Amino acid sequence: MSANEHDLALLEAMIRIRRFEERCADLYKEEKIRGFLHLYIGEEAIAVGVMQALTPADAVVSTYREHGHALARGIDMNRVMAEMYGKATGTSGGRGGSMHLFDAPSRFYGGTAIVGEQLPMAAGLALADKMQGRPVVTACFFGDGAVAEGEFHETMNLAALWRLPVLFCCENNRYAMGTAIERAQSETDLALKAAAYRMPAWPVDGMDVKAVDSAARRAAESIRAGEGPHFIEFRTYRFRAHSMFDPELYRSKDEVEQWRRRDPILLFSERLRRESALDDTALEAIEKRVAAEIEAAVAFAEASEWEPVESLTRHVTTLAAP
Amino acid sequence: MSANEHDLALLEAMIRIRRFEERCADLYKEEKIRGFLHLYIGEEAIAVGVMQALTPADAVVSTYREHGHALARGIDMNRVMAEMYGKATGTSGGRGGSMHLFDAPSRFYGGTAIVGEQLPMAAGLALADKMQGRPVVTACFFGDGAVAEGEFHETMNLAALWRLPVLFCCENNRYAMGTAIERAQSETDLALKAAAYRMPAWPVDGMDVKAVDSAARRAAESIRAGEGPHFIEFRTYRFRAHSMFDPELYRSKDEVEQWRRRDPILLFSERLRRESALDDTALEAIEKRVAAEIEAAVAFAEASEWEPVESLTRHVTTLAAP
Amino acid sequence: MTAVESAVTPRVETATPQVVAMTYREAVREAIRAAMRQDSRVFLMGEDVGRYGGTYAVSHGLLDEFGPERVRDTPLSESAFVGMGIGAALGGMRPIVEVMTVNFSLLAADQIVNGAATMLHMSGGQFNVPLVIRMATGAGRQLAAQHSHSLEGWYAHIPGIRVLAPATIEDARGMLPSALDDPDPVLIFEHATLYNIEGQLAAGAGAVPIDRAAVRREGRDVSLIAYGGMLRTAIAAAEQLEASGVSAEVIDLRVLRPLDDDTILASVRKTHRAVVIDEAWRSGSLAAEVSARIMEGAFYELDAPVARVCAAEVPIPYPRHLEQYALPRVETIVETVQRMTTHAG
Amino acid sequence: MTAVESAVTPRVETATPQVVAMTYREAVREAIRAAMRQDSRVFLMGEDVGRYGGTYAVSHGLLDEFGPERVRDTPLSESAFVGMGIGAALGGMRPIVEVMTVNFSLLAADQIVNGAATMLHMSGGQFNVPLVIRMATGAGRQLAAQHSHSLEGWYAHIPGIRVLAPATIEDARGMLPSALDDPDPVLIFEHATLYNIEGQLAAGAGAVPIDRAAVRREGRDVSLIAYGGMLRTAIAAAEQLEASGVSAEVIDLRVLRPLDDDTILASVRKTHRAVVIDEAWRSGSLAAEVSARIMEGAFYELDAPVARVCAAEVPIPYPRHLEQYALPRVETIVETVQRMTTHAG
Ligand SMILES: Cc1ncc(C[n+]2csc(CCOP(=O)(O)OP(=O)(O)O)c2C)c(N)n1
Ligand SMILES: Cc1ncc(C[n+]2csc(CCOP(=O)(O)OP(=O)(O)O)c2C)c(N)n1
Ligand SMILES: [Mg+2]
Ligand SMILES: [Mg+2]
Repeated sequence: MSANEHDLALLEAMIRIRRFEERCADLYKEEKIRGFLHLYIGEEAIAVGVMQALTPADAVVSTYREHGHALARGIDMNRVMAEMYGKATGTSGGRGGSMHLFDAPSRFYGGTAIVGEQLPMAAGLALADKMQGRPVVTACFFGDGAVAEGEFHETMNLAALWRLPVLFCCENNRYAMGTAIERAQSETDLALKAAAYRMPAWPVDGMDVKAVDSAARRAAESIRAGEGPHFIEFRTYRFRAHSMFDPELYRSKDEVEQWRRRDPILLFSERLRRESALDDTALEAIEKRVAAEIEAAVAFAEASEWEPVESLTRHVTTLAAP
Repeated sequence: MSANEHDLALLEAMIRIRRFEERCADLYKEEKIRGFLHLYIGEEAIAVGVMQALTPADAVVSTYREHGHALARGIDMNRVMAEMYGKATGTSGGRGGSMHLFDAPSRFYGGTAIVGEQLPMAAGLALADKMQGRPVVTACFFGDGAVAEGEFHETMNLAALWRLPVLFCCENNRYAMGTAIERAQSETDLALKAAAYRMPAWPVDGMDVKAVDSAARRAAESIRAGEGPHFIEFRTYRFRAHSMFDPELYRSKDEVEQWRRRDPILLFSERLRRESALDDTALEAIEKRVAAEIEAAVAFAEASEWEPVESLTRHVTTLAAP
Repeated sequence: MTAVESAVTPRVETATPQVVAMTYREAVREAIRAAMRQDSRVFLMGEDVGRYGGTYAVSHGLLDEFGPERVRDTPLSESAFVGMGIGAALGGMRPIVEVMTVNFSLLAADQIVNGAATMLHMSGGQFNVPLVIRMATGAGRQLAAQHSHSLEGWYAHIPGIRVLAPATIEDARGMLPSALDDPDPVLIFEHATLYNIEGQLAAGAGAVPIDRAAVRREGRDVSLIAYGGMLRTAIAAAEQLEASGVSAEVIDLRVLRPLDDDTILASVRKTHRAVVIDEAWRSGSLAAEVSARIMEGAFYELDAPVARVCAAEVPIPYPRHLEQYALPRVETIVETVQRMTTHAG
Repeated sequence: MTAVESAVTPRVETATPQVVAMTYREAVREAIRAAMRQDSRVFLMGEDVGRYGGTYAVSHGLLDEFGPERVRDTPLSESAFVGMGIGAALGGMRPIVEVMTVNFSLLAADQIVNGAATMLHMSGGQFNVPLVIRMATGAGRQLAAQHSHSLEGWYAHIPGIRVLAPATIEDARGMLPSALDDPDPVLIFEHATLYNIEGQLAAGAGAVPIDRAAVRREGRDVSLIAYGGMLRTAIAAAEQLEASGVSAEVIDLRVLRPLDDDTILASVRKTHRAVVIDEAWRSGSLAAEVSARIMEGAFYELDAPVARVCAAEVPIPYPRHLEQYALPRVETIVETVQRMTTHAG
């Protein structure tokens, strides 16, 4: 596809995630989606940019804030929406919900709700690939808050020590729930922290999808070339509350406004307009396609069946339940 | 005391620990001491040097390889030996044994057998001192192996973030049981790792008691002055097996021999002889005093009573046992 | 994952001059506030207890009143801040450590089990650890497999710690001060579905005993034994049973370690039948321990085998219908009792 | 903390052509070696499994045979290398992760409970985790409070994992291959005092079933139910009882999750009496679960209440006399049985 087509694809991918989650927020208020719902709004450039560097053979590991990663990875929106509802047709048969999207065909390993727990698993996936001689990358997403957990430390050390093919994607949105990074980290330059494990590490503007795209490609190439793990700190911001319950007492409306000016979708569409690679008709076309897909996804989720209570204990173990 | 007297005191303190543990090794073979026994032989300069920087008000936290720290802290050798036996007169009433020496009067908080577990506790002791405005230091001893644990990472970050008065004393003897540091750490320069948490950190020759002494004083002063935690990597070597069961398959006799040439007691006594601050009679006097104290300690332990089985459940809780 | 259902400050609509209406959340907050006002050694430490106002809004307002030195937001470092609670307690403070939920306490399990619980005994009685750890527990809010554990039974297995489960407004208000007075580590499990319940509290209400179970409802035919989030379910079942002519006594364990055998056995000696209700998975649940103790202490008094109503042995699923089906329900308890009582022949 | 009681390579003094004498340690080693020879996806990972030869010398010699890629020494990072085992299993390998002892598994509890155990269900059946985790467990070696836990009962509470406790040479040799064939996570608890026991093993011995308990000794008057390190104690008690005219049946649970109710209940229906022996602390022990299941499944068959002989509720002390006094003893079992059997009026 041409450079221009590629750019438009990036833009559409971001808009698709944005509109999907805006709809999810409404569905939450309608009580169609329950439990926790963590919106990725403002951070879309990271998921979209990083996925450009991955092949279908690569693996993806994420957090509870993973709708963007799932959609950018190419998981059918119908099944993602059905999972948000908890329907049997969802990515996880409805058992996981918003925080636990899984998809074997695209090697999407979830969807973890314990901060930092996914890091060792990602390193293990990479170890398996390495031991079996597969030249693939495991992309592991986590937040700035996870960096304080012991598992971050243990995993960074082991990944570097064993030169495992992991791309550590730190989504630094400056807050862990209500705790600003300055109150959580003695060293707030997270790339510097990562470098202390002797792995290539650098910060990237997470609001610039092109910068994310090229940084991820550079890292992935080097990882495939056997250079071991790489760490990228994507500097970004969460526009919405941490979850649907968060009263946001810990940050000012003003700070949020400042960051909204750096909205990755806004920045990139303006840029494309400047390069006259985008005009209103093109944008409308994108919005129309996205809206239609979301409508279809909601309809699919609504029409889908619930898992019958009789099958509650299915999948506790592969063989007969204990 | 004069500089010369101080030096002789340092030498005697090291010899005292060395001979005590040599006797413990014999007592282990005689099955007077059971369970695990981890000898500090070769690392005495660290415990002796660091304790010079501490006042009685300061706190000490250690590992299962803590006999040297306990003796250097000034805990009565009789009670230490009785604890090795498991007698009721021991530092921990016999319940702890070799790995769990405790002493409230000297603020000696053990004696932990879970690698890394003591680090958060040390930071907590320092937090309590800081919140209560006590200008004291908590010295926390741990090995190179502990640096790989998540608790190291979490504690270093919190101690630096909250500027807690902790002196982190890393005893890098190059092995965690049979695992050489090169096989455990992607970055083997541990002071560099510590510096990544934004705290003063530097390596010191752990075989040179004077170097340890002055480094610890420097760090302790700065901590008391409110400069927050400091980290010192003491480079040393374990002359004996990890524990009494270790066949030492993982290192060459030759490597051990090389290091024995840097025996801290040997190096320091030679130096004192060169400075003609030490002669045979002085050395004999030291050995005699030490031998007498050890004899007395063994006699004390032998003569001491066992805790009666009736009191098994004492000290499970302070109030009535559950 | 977090839920500030409401960040309101305590409403003190005085029902009668002596009584105050408040939520469970407010009762816990009042307990913390009162303790911090009374004793300068008490401080609160945990994730988002400060600026955020507490994941469940329990500590809302405390940062403003006591400042960041005594209401300490921590990084995501469960093992470290729990261990620091141990150290701070040893250093003369009276820390209240909030572990956001029991699900995350697994990351601090070593500090609790190998650290806090062993210190006093290992040190031959020299070092007691006056540490209080609070955590939210339980399922019922569609938070799925990793956020719905009821592991208080695990901790009740460990000698050296006391384990509490406040199920009422009185206990939410009164257990904390008693825990702070305990020279040894105390774990307090607050069921997340209880924070919004409202109740009346005597104006001057304070510390309550933390060594006894409580009879929440008198009955003759069967003893329903529950704790925490399941107490309401047990009471609801008792009310339904009443209608069908079965008089059920309801025991609130309150203290999960050490268990109060006397109250449990006295009730069973009276009713001769017992059903233990536990939101945890059946195998290895605290309900098993209660059943075993009744076996050992009142076997010859039993007219029927002690029954357990526990959660299905499955990681808690997200959809409401599956989650509710997995948890103990009033119907299940009622059916179980009817099967065992003569009334329901 | 570590114990290489002996680092010898397997002695194969053929007693009869068909039978080989070996220690429990050698049986586990042979199981690992055979699995690694058969299946290139199998590898061993843990602290000091390689150069050191294994803390208990179990893996001695395997590094030389299979090299550092398949016998991987890890740093002290329990949470990370257990979690990496999960990932490696998802990635198509068959990892055997050795957690040196159950005491250290507390640092990896989150990975086991929230990770390995939930993955299959949370993913709607997409991702099973064929991971085997081995750990040494138990007391009896004067290692004091932090190195003497018996927490296998904790893990037996968790849906989604299988928990095994080999107590014999056959099971030490045969449970591992079956565990590796299990598509889901399996925890194997090897009691540290068993490594040196010697026994005869059929030359071609291999995989054994991992779903049933075993009757180790037939009896009429009472069922002694034990597992792991306590099996020998139960058998010794049974032999003493024989002398005093009491015929005791001994059940080896073998599989702690899922428990084999049929074998347990069949024995109790025959003997009408049961004593459950468990090295863990009494409150919340697996023994409580067994007692509760007998209550539920064979109440009307019981001539006496099921009794438990467990460890005293105290952090295990260092001195031999106190440690032994804290653990279940033959005398205690015998007295308990005598109190409950008609024979001892
Ligand atoms: C181990 C653990 N501790 C606490 C929580 C509660 N919690 C959920 S998300 C979160 C903040 C995580 O922040 P970060 O890693 O920066 O990711 P973000 O939410 O900003 O994307 C917290 C504290 C949890 N889920 N797991
Ligand atoms: C959490 C934990 N894992 C494993 C062990 C077993 N173990 C005891 S000491 C040790 C090595 C520790 O090495 P290091 O920290 O360098 O201290 P050293 O023994 O060299 O003084 C190990 C692996 C333990 N006690 N705790
Ligand atoms: Mg964040
Ligand atoms: Mg070392």
